[in-house]
Amino acid sequence: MTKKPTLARVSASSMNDDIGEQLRLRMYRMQVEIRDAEQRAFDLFLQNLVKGTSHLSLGQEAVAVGFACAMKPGDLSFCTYRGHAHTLARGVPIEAVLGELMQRDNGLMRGKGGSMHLTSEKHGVMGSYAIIGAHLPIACGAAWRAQYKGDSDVSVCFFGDGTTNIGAFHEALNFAAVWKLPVVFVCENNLYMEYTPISEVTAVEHPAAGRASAYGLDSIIIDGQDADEVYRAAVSAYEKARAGHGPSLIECKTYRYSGHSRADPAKYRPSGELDKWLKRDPIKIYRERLLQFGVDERVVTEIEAESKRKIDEATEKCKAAPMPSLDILTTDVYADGGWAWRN
Amino acid sequence: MTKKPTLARVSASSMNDDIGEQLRLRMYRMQVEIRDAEQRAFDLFLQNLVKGTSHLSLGQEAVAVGFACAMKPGDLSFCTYRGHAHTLARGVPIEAVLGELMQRDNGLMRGKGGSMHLTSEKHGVMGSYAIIGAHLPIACGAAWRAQYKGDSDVSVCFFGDGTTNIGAFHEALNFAAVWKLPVVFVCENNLYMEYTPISEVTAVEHPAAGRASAYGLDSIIIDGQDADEVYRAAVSAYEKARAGHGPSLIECKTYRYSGHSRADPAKYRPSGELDKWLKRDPIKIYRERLLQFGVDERVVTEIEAESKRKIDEATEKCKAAPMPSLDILTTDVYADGGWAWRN
Amino acid sequence: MAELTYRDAVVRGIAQEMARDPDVVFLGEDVAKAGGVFKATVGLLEQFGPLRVRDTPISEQAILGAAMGAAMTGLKPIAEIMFSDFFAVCFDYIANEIPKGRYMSNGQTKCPLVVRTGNGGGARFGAQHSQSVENWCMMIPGLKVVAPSTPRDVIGLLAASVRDPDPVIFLEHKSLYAVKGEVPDGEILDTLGTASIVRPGKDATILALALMVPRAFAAAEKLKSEFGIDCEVIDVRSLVPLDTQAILNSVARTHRLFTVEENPRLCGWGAEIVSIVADEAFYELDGPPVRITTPHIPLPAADILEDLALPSVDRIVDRVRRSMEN
Amino acid sequence: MAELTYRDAVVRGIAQEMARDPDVVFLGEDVAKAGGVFKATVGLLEQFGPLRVRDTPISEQAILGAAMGAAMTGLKPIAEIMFSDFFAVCFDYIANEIPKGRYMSNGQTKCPLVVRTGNGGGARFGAQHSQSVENWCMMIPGLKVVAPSTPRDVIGLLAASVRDPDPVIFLEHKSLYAVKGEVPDGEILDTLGTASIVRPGKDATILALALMVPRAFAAAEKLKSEFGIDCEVIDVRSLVPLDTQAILNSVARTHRLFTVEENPRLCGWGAEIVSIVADEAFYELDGPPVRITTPHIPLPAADILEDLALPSVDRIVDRVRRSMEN
Ligand SMILES: Cc1ncc(C[n+]2csc(CCOP(=O)(O)OP(=O)(O)O)c2C)c(N)n1
Ligand SMILES: Cc1ncc(C[n+]2csc(CCOP(=O)(O)OP(=O)(O)O)c2C)c(N)n1
Ligand SMILES: [Mg+2]
Ligand SMILES: [Mg+2]
Repeated sequence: MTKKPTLARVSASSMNDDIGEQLRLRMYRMQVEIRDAEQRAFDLFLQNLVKGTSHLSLGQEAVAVGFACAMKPGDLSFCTYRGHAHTLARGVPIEAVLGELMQRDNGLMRGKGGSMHLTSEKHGVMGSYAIIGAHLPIACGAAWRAQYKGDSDVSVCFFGDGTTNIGAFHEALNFAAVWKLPVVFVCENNLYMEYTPISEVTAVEHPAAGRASAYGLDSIIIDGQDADEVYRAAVSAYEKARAGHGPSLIECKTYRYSGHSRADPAKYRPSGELDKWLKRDPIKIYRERLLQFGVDERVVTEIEAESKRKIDEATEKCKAAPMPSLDILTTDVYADGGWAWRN
Repeated sequence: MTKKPTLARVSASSMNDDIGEQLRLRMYRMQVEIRDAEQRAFDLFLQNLVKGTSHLSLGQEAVAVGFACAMKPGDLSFCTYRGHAHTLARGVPIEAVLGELMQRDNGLMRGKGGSMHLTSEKHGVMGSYAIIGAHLPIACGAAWRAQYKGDSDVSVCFFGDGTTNIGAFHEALNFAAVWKLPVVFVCENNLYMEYTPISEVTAVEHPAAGRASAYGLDSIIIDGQDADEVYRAAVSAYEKARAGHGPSLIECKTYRYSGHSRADPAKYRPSGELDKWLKRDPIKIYRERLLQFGVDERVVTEIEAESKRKIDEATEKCKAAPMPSLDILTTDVYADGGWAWRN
Repeated sequence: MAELTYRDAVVRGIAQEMARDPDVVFLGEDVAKAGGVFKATVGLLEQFGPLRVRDTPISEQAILGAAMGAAMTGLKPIAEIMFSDFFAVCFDYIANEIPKGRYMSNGQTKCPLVVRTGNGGGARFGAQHSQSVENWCMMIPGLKVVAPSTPRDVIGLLAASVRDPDPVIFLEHKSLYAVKGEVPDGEILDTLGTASIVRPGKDATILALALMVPRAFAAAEKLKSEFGIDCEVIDVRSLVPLDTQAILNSVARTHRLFTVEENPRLCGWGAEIVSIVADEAFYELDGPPVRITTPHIPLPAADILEDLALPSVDRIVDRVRRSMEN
Repeated sequence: MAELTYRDAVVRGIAQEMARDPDVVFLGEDVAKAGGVFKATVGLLEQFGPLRVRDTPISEQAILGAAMGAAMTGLKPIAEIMFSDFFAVCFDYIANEIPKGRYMSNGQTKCPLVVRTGNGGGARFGAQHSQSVENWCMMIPGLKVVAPSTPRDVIGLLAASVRDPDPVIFLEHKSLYAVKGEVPDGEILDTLGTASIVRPGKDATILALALMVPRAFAAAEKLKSEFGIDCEVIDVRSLVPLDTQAILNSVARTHRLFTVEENPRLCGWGAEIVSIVADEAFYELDGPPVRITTPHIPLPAADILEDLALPSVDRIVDRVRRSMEN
């Protein structure tokens, strides 16, 4: 690769900026781990060890990592079916995520939810929602609780470009703005809904940012391939939210390398488009930046190797894990742990 | 009355403008008839002859009349529960409307729909919808048919300020814009949803116009108390639609004099607000303009007297009309005229 | 003891729970300043302030979504959906989100909230403001569904619903708001999943809900006095959890079953209960179990038509009598 | 005769009707260029062009609303809602708008449209992409509801649905898309409201729909060969209109009734039919009518759990056998 991405052209001296080395290494590690974990998930599909559907974020890692790393413990993430990256970025163990995809008893929800519904309450991952737009109002509610109780946490809600055209988007944005809720709406604009280009079905060029003014919000568009830029946008939105100044809507320009879901070979993409985006790969950008900053390449390589080890280990554990026991079929429908709707 | 409304300050010479005398007299007559018919409906409530609920547009007549009079035969109106004015403005006989409110056999739908669902297919009144926002997508569909078939009619969809915050509004506007449909969305901003001021629940100052850019549309705000201004805005939106240039969204500033519905004494309004708006009464404005234009006051008075006669006559007919026959309870559920869901 | 309207019982029930628990919050359209379109929330804003009693935009998805998010993270929201017909514009929350989160997360998340709504016909509001949607809710796994018929039950069951750790759909009947009833002083707390026998009888069991309870009762009195048929009338009160035992026990005594339902006929709660009884108490039944329902049509607006559509005292009497004669 | 998959039958059914009538138009998410997420609409764009086959935004309310407005004014739209679970985000159109306009207008307006959707479980998609929502539709007055189980029925019933003057909900089963069946050449047109006896039998009647039909059939074969119980299996095919006569006739011959339903238990179509039979054919029944259903829970994602939830051949065999032994 010869032509360097613009945003990586920074001088080594700026390493000790608002982000700093430690956090940068953490963000790199996280991006690499997410990439590796999702690639492993893809391999496991091919071996028929991951069942059902699955939606990867290959190429979109910087968004997940930038927003997650800017969060404080107690901040809440609301994700979609395309939620592996966001879930892992909050520190949920890879084993638990892969286990869920493989429908094992060690899965995050023991196979009851599946890949589209990853939830880890104790990590602040308040669910992954598979009905387009549904979680935007739900995130408002969590933010309302924080506002009402005087809690300082922020609710962060991730969704795609296609989601901006559904009714719940509109209701949530207006509601959050009117109530000045501490919620941050993050649109990952990866150019496509499932297989249809977002531009063919949307009245404005920027599906989220072009709607911000309809809710009295600033129009914010960021480069979703650069974790630093994402991180900074996140910090400022979270600060605004915690200060009681209400919601933000942030549109991240990004791209998914694979198809929409397991079933999709992504043939609808114009030729050359993927290659263009691969040149702006977030991990590549970030790796180069670390090296430019003077980080020893061995440190970077060790992070990469460690990630591979972690994933391998998690994979083995999942392969060895038992299937869920059948008696959980009817547990946890109600709070008493059971499902009795009658006496 | 001493202070004349600004918009009525026109010279007599401009009577023969794009609108002209004949149409102006028609618009005056229509406003007066609608006012009288609705006031009669209110009296009939008090006599318990109108049952169920009912939502009057007293004060909003100019919007209904301006948009209706700019329509061509074949153009389609989609109304809300607050739809008496729009229905009458399309030429539906007063008797049929009052009859429906009074649940008589001569009612527009023989009592099956009631005041909130006035429909007169042959007048182009394609229904009044009582679920907020529901008819916006439906109007899109009618417009899609016109586009697909090469029909030249326009679909016109009326709704209130409060309706701009529901999901269906957003979906319809985006859909209409993307498909460039010949549909005109008319927001009657009367400052309130039921009892709550729109400003307390809306993120932008102008609930419709402030959202137009989110759909790539022009932001249009008009004075809804001036039938001429309304008419001109309607003509230009219809022309745009017929020319294949897509939808318009028009926000009309207006006010309802009575409560939201029969049950509402409208105590939530700040004192003086109603009086301020009464000074800008659309019928008063229009009457003065006619006189300024040199229309003989006797012509105007005769229109007013004739309206009263018509309403009285319709009222008597409705009072004399029988109740619907009980056998219509189960007719017209399905196209075969019946309701059989089984053999 | 005080005599209270069903409407005022709603206010008292909400107030009782809000006073008890600061985590109980309340939101809906026109509910705060205006006190609700049915005047069933008058005074709550004054008593509990604008942070706990909140007016919303016309955004039913946002209302239920926000209630859910708040419930998941520690509050106990009561959300009002003005008319139950509007469940259709926020049905994703009712059918897919609120009831499924706990299960999908394998018990990690909770959703203790109450959705209150004005349900049912009789107000001449026409097909989009008069529906009885108890079956829309009962058919969804993970919900609880309650429908009180008296002011006392309003308070007791509302309190039980608010304190319940699961999401509860609380169906208030629009045509009962003005009805009065005796209500004891002090805190009232009832139990979900308990039916109540409002009239004991030995010849047949009549099950009813909400507005149909007083009608079934009146019909039973008439059946007794005019035809000597002694019916047991049970107010089902709670569809989920369902007090199946009370129903089966009654049928075991009377050997005949009638259900009086306001929801349109197909796939109603009557069908569910008839099917349970037909399966589990088949040999107890001395004759066909009969559902008395609103016909399977949209509701008309005109009073004489609407009255004809909803099960009436006379229709119940007639149907039970004819069936018992065979 | 050709062998066709259920998926290809959908394409052929739509194409047959679009070729016949230029007023038939088709819209949905990812249906045109991409040919649908289930590849059940591949080639339609090429055959009928971008004016008749249209991709939409992710706006289910706009999709169904637009279909309704177009139907009211002269077109015959086919709208796709990708997964039937998403009916919840556009339920106002399904429950309040599409089915009620004709009645409320006293017959002035019409609404001839078809809503096609992928329904049912078995694909390990979890609780929000696997539901069987036939009862969500059957309970709404004014709709017709169809659910084919074979490629041939897909075409014939789809054609009947498109030509029907009323709105039809057309439930395609996701787990049947890959299944093959014999399909005659030329135009196929079937009749709504007709059940079909897929296996005659004399000891008991088993009613099933969509994916449950092959399972009920296999169970019947097993019941016969292993236990000598000879079951009549009826594919209900159409819930509204319901072929009640075919069902009552069968029960009059076999005197026992079983329903095999994929929708969660409460207020399902099984309850409706059991209640009809219990009321109208009470004295024909030799034993309790039994519903075999998915338990009343959200659906799990894991294959072994989902398989346990949906009625299986073994569960049907077991339940029928035990019931017939008593
Ligand atoms: C209400 C609803 N409609 C349709 C779908 C099917 N669906 C799943 S993902 C998807 C595309 C979403 O696109 P976008 O919001 O851009 O997110 P991305 O998948 O690109 O991350 C669609 C249409 C759904 N899950 N829910
Ligand atoms: C989905 C839905 N939510 C709530 C209502 C109850 N409702 C009827 S009219 C109304 C206010 C509408 O306000 P607006 O759109 O400004 O119209 P206006 O009545 O002022 O003409 C509300 C909340 C409804 N009919 N439908
Ligand atoms: Mg996308
Ligand atoms: Mg208004």
